[in-house]
Amino acid sequence: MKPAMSVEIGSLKLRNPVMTASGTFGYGEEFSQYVDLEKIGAFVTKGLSLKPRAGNPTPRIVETPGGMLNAIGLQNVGIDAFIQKKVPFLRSVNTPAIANFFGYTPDEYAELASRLDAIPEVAALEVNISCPNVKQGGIVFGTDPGCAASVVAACRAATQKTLIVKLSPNVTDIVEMAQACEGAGADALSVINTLTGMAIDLERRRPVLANVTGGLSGPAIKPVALRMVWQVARAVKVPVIGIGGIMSATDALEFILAGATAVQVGTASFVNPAAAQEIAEGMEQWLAERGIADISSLIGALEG
Amino acid sequence: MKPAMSVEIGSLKLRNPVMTASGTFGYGEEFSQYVDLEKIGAFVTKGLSLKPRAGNPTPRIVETPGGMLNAIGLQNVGIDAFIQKKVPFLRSVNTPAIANFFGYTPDEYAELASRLDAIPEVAALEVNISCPNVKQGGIVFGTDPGCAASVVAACRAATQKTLIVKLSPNVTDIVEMAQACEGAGADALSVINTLTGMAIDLERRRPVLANVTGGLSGPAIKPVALRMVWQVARAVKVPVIGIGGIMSATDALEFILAGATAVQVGTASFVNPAAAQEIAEGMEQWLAERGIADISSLIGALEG
Amino acid sequence: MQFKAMILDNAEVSPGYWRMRMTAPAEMLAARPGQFVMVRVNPSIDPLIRRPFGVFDVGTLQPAYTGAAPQPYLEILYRVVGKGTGMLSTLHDNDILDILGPLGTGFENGPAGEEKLIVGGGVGLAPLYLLAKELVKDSPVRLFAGGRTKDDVLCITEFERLGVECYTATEDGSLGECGLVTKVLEQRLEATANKGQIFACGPHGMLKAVAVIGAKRSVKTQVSLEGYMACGMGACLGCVCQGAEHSTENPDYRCVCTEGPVFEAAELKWEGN
Amino acid sequence: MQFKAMILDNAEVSPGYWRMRMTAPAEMLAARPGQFVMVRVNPSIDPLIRRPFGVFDVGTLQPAYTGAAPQPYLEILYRVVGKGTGMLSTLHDNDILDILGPLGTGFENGPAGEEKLIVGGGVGLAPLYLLAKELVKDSPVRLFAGGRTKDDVLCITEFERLGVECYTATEDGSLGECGLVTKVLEQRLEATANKGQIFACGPHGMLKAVAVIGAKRSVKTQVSLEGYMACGMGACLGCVCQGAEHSTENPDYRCVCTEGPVFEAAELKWEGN
Ligand SMILES: Cc1cc2nc3c(=O)[nH]c(=O)nc-3n(C[C@H](O)[C@H](O)[C@H](O)COP(=O)(O)OP(=O)(O)OC[C@H]3O[C@@H](n4cnc5c(N)ncnc54)[C@H](O)[C@@H]3O)c2cc1C
Ligand SMILES: Cc1cc2nc3c(=O)[nH]c(=O)nc-3n(C[C@H](O)[C@H](O)[C@H](O)COP(=O)(O)OP(=O)(O)OC[C@H]3O[C@@H](n4cnc5c(N)ncnc54)[C@H](O)[C@@H]3O)c2cc1C
Ligand SMILES: Cc1cc2nc3c(=O)[nH]c(=O)nc-3n(C[C@H](O)[C@H](O)[C@H](O)COP(=O)(O)O)c2cc1C
Ligand SMILES: Cc1cc2nc3c(=O)[nH]c(=O)nc-3n(C[C@H](O)[C@H](O)[C@H](O)COP(=O)(O)O)c2cc1C
Ligand code: FES
Ligand code: FES
Repeated sequence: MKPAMSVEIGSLKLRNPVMTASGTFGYGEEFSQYVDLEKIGAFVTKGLSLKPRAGNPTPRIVETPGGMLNAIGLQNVGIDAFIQKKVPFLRSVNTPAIANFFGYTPDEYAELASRLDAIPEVAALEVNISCPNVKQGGIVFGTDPGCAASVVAACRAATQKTLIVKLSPNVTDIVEMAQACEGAGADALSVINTLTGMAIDLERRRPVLANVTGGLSGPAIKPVALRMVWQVARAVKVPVIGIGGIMSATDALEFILAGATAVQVGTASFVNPAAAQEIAEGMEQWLAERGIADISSLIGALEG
Repeated sequence: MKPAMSVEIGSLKLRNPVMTASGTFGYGEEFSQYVDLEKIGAFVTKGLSLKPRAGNPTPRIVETPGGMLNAIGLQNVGIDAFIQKKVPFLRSVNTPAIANFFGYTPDEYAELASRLDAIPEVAALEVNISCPNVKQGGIVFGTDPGCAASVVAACRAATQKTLIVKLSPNVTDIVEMAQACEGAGADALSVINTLTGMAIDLERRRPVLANVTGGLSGPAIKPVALRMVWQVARAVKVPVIGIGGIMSATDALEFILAGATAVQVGTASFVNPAAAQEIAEGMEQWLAERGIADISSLIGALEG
Repeated sequence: MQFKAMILDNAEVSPGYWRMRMTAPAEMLAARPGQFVMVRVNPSIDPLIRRPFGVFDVGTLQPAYTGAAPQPYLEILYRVVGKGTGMLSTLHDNDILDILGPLGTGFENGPAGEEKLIVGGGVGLAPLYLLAKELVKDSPVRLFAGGRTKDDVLCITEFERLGVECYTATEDGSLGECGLVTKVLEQRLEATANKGQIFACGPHGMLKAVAVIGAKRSVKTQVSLEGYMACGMGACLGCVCQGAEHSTENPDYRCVCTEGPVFEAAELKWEGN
Repeated sequence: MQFKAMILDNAEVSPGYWRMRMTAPAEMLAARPGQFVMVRVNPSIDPLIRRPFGVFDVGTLQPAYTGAAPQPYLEILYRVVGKGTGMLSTLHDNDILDILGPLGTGFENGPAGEEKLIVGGGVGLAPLYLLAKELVKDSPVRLFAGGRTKDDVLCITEFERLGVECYTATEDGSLGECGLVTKVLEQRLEATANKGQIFACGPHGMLKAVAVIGAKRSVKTQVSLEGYMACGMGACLGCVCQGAEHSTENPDYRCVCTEGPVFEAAELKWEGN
């Protein structure tokens, strides 16, 4: 018996709960040689902005114990080039593409949301709110519930599509953030983005990253991510997408038990480009071996 | 030429900047077979409370990628048994012992501070403010600047000894917490305590830890710790003690460059009980090989 | 004691069970039966925490004819259950391990001449071989070895070579009695009118059954426990178990790594655990 | 392509430099000189990220007499600089690696008959051997190999066997000319009135010097760059370098892993880098 693997995130139906995380899977095409895109639930594009962005100087990446830091600086082609150069590929694939995007003012966020709303190939929107709010002195949208709510409300007004909000873990109270975003109209929450970290080159007496600090991802952050998914899933009604250090089907299923309806695979795709597909297949096999008929029965099924 | 390795934390003089972290080195005696205690700067006791505490049910510990979670629940012998059974050993060792302690109300904190103040063998006090404030509905002292300041002020009034405050990393703004504690009279800040995390046993569909969540320590958290030490050291005048995932002399020196005056070695002592001593020796050797005369010249010497 | 050990031999002795011999300092020869070592599987951070293993055997290699120096050695018997033990099984001769030990409090031998009943389940036999080696010096020793299938019943030949009388039981009946080894133990106690004392190591369920048997029949019973260990030396407080009088109000936690791993069964709380 | 490779040979060819041969699928034989592979050193998370290595050689083993099937292989030449390369050097024959490749854009051969000047510094020689193998088919090839000491000048015999004329230079004078290999390159260009084209791989300082020489003398110059790579396929944007016209206002970042690692030197920005 093949277990039922499909899940729903807002109005978006996924054939299985495994997506790839923004910034770790290019625009989908880069991985098509290694992954059968039709074996995963969805993929999320690199974060888009209104104008193309060059990103930070190098070094932008460094390995850390059980993880990596990145300070890419949100380099991306911008919404126009995205439409011209990347959307045609999205059209050719029978898998939903989710556009991740960010701005520096609520207005920019709203404008992007409405432009993405108009692209039929974009199945859903994921708002990255881990960006500095240039209007409010650079405080990060994603660390203040009020700022976050204003961004989400602005996007909500601009799109009918499923609106996913991606939360930053660099906060005292992730539940408060989650509730603010849910209240402002988010259809789903992605938990978590990267933890802010730093690496130092001792001999050169300098930060390794040109940007000094960067975002920590990979297996190292899994316990923190799992805890936050568990906290958020118990506190909101909208579906939660679990992200952070997922390397295997077991990891992914742990997030589902903690309350995630779907998961995103990030750094793992660098370590093993076939990771997302292997995880989706591994999850299905795990259910089949145990005679579990439907993945939905595992969502939030943690006991104790 | 032997480099000068001594540093000062408040009125406490350390022969070198390497201490062991609370809860990872027992009361010192446990490790005396593996470490020459006179080769390290200081050691910090397991967190003490007024009454003995039994701690949490098991499992209390689980390995995670590049780290471990613990939910010991602050099991400790209590201040009376500490004085009776553990202090005699402290007296026999020519290395400063720092008493780590915690309470559930500011009054409890103050009472402990004054009792520890009276023990000559206790060289300095380290306040753990990562505990729920029972009076204020369980919000953790260490995540609210006002609560933290009240605890620190209460302790400050109760002791003349060097008062170190150990900060929780589970906050949006560690700098704000650091400044609140400095303002309330802290002589030094220990950065960081553990990140809150969780692990799940998939087959049993239960949290691995009986306590559900636990504190993440070990190499996995090093990038976050280094970032926070760097942020705090730039924002306060008091010395900072760097903690988090330090496994080697290189790691320790990175924290010093980031602005730490001293470091604490935690989880590493489990992996290698001689870690603290080997790190202290390795740091000295590193300086000697490069002709650096004084470790002090490296404190906060990060360029760029 | 912390030392570097060079692997002398690492072989699968039964499907999934491996026996590893490694060099050790002469001090290791003083290890007491029931003590354990903490093994750092490799110098990387994966796995990070050491893994605990009972001392299966210690001894000294006497190289014949070559004139080489005698070499004290340590043996562990381990079951591949996860990452750390999986990696151990891929190590080659001459690879180096970092070892801490001997740690913990081992078995008390008990009076000479008295019958000694050793009960082991699966890899729980590991610390019992050194015990048997010592007990046979002055007492009649019987081994009750159980497992799920015959593959889980280990090293019987070695015990027999010591002069131990061996009883085996498997849940699937593929070796010895069909069923639990505790049944065979009870039969022996029945036959001898509860003479002797019991030494047990194995899965928690088996230890609990043995504890109940010991209590019911007033036979002194020592059990070797497991606990999730980070340090092995009483510092992390991760490994604790509950004393007999433990309650939420009057907690009584014992360190498995220092006060144990061997405890008198009567000291411990068994209900609900 | 992602594949599992079995190590056939792993040997230190000069102090600190290792050459590893491993099995590969037949598709690997189509690797272009200058392309690279991403190696997962082991299945654990330490190290986590794959490590990039140039394709040193590919070929097919023809087992003599045994009747065994021909075995395509891949070779890399690596220098032990840290954790990942350190672990690689401890691997044994028959150990398994997970490989991604061939990746990136390699060298363009240039017109037949024209003189080809290959410049390599230290382990920078790695991707140049396969290049030389291809270039010698239709062109005269000269190699300029530099290093700090003679230990850093690798595999000259192999290049000579291809019929490449080799020039060497070391900073300490322990082999060949004393000084930088770029000096020897300039002498050759001087002698031939700037004929031919340049292919270079090595430390950034050397590449910069070669780029300057190429520009000054209007000699077409291709360089193979390094960059910190997490994915090797254009997704992480970690590895980028700056195009010639790059500025903070008009940024022009290129992906070393897909647009490179081989670039025309003139396309890139060299000042201040
Ligand atoms: C005192 C003592 C003596 C032991 N003696 C033996 C022996 O002689 N032979 C043998 O095969 N096994 C023995 N064990 C069990 C052995 O330690 C575990 O099987 C081993 O640690 C599993 O490691 P892993 O990485 O393969 O498994 P993992 O994949 O890490 O975990 C599998 C399970 O092993 C257990 N485990 C993992 N790490 C530890 C740890 N640090 N401490 C305790 N348990 C852990 C956990 O219950 C976990 O669920 C002993 C355990 C203790 C406490
Ligand atoms: C396209 C390309 C081809 C290369 N070809 C070769 C080759 O043929 N032979 C050879 O010996 N070396 C080659 N290198 C360099 C090689 O990748 C590094 O020496 C190796 O990754 C170091 O790994 P480590 O774990 O030993 O070092 P670490 O201790 O991890 O780091 C030491 C230094 O190595 C570099 N490094 C580490 N990880 C990476 C990474 N993922 N990507 C890029 N650089 C990294 C960093 O600059 C770091 O400071 C190549 C690099 C690139 C980008
Ligand atoms: C190189 C890199 C680039 C990333 N870029 C983005 C981005 O553009 N937008 C975003 O929301 N998250 C971005 N992320 C965060 C990931 O989507 C994901 O939340 C994070 O890496 C944690 O998951 P992981 O541990 O599985 O990698 C990026 C992560 C990495 C490693
Ligand atoms: C088992 C364990 C017990 C701990 N107990 C305490 C404690 O009682 N008080 C305290 O302030 N910190 C405690 N800590 C936190 C450590 O002192 C240290 O801040 C943390 O482990 C991070 O450092 P590390 O990564 O080097 O381990 C404990 C940590 C561990 C692993
Ligand atoms: S293992 Fe650390 S206290 Fe027992
Ligand atoms: S290595 Fe990831 S984009 Fe080049």
